[in-house]
Amino acid sequence: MVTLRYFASIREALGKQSESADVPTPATVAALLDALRAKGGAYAEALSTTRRWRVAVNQDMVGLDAAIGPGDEVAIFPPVTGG
Amino acid sequence: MVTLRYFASIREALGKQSESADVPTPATVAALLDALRAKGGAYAEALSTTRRWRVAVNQDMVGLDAAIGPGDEVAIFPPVTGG
Amino acid sequence: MATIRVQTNDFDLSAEHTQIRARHRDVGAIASFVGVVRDVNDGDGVSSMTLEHYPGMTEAALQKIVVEASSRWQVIDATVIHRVGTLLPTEQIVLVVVASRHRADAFAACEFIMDYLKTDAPFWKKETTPHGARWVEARASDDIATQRWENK
Amino acid sequence: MATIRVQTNDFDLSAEHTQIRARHRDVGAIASFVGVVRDVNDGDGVSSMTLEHYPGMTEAALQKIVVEASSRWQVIDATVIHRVGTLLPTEQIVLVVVASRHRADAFAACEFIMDYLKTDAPFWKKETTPHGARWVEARASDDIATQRWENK
Repeated sequence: MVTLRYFASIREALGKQSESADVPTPATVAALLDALRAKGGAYAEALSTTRRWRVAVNQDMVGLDAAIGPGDEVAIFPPVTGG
Repeated sequence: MVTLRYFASIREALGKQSESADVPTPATVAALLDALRAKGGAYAEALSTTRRWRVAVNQDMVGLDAAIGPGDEVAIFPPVTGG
Repeated sequence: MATIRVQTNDFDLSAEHTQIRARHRDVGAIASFVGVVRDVNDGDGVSSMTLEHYPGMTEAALQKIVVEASSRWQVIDATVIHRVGTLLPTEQIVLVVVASRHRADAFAACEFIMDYLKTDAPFWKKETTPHGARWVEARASDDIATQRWENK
Repeated sequence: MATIRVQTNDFDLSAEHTQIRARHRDVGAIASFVGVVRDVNDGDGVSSMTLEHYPGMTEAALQKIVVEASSRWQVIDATVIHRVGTLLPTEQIVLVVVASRHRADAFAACEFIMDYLKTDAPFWKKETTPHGARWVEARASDDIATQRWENK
């Protein structure tokens, strides 16, 4: 089980700010995203590879090949626009 | 006649902040400085060519070859140290 | 030494300066940056802006940027404050203050922190325009601003 | 648009910012610099500092520097305040505020104004140390800071 958190336009598109997901761990960020896209609908659309998004594992920005372990907090969000 | 103004360490060395000088004009800054140095004493010392000073004519920083006309305000001071 | 705050309240630049000056007698230079809500963006009028962040990660990301700046330049103290929630044009969004012995270090570290805040700190802006609300798109110019520090 | 003041009184950075933000709705970035009296200089303790200027020429020189900065970068508003008289360690000496649409212009113009203020504006500092009072010597590093803008 991992905790998924969504922010900004991705939170709005999915209609939720967090959820638990039963991903077989250890896995990679890429595998997790594939599993989410496979749910179709808003997931397939919001996480499409043609869009720009970022992933953080346990609040550290990571790449697609980063590992995910049990209990991890995985956040998915668009490129940041603060300041 | 020109008005001479002195600032900072040069004002202190000469013991005055301004004076009138009867310089034959038109002249150059270099000629004025030579005339002042010729007075000897504190003038020769404070305006020595081995020291660093700056000259402004009518409140504009100028070089040694700048012209001086009747009624001009000529200021002599050390390199600035504000900020 | 650094102060990092994410808050809905406004901030007072002079108060932050005064605290820094009271804490150190060797500070000679304080460079600051304040980001302000503009009434226009990408050609459309903006009537308000709402900022969202990722509590915990945002503060950690800002701290990391300040630590990196402090390793590159002489930094005596630094303060970063970023507001969240809804803001109106002319309101203050973000504050970065860097105190150093000399001005070149203060300026460079302050600009470095702002540049990385723009690309690395999880904040997102949604603005309200006459066409409705829209999420602000990340700018390529911000990535370029960050990249120039990589080559130094 | 620019505000130039030479004064003995202290200044309030927030008040200057607030005035600039109230005057313009297109300002997105405000970069500021505050110079502060340090309690040490060239290895000696400094108990106070006295600043002298050339009334008239000083204000004109500052104005000229701001005009030059405004011709190089997008500047919406700028404020330069320099104090004269006797100041103690941790007191504010000088303030430069530059407001622009975007941050790169605000930072560059603010640093440019400070660099030229150091070499072109007629102010002189005398500091009191345990060895007595002494006039501060101009620094070669300040001339170098100015010269780097000549090549841009």
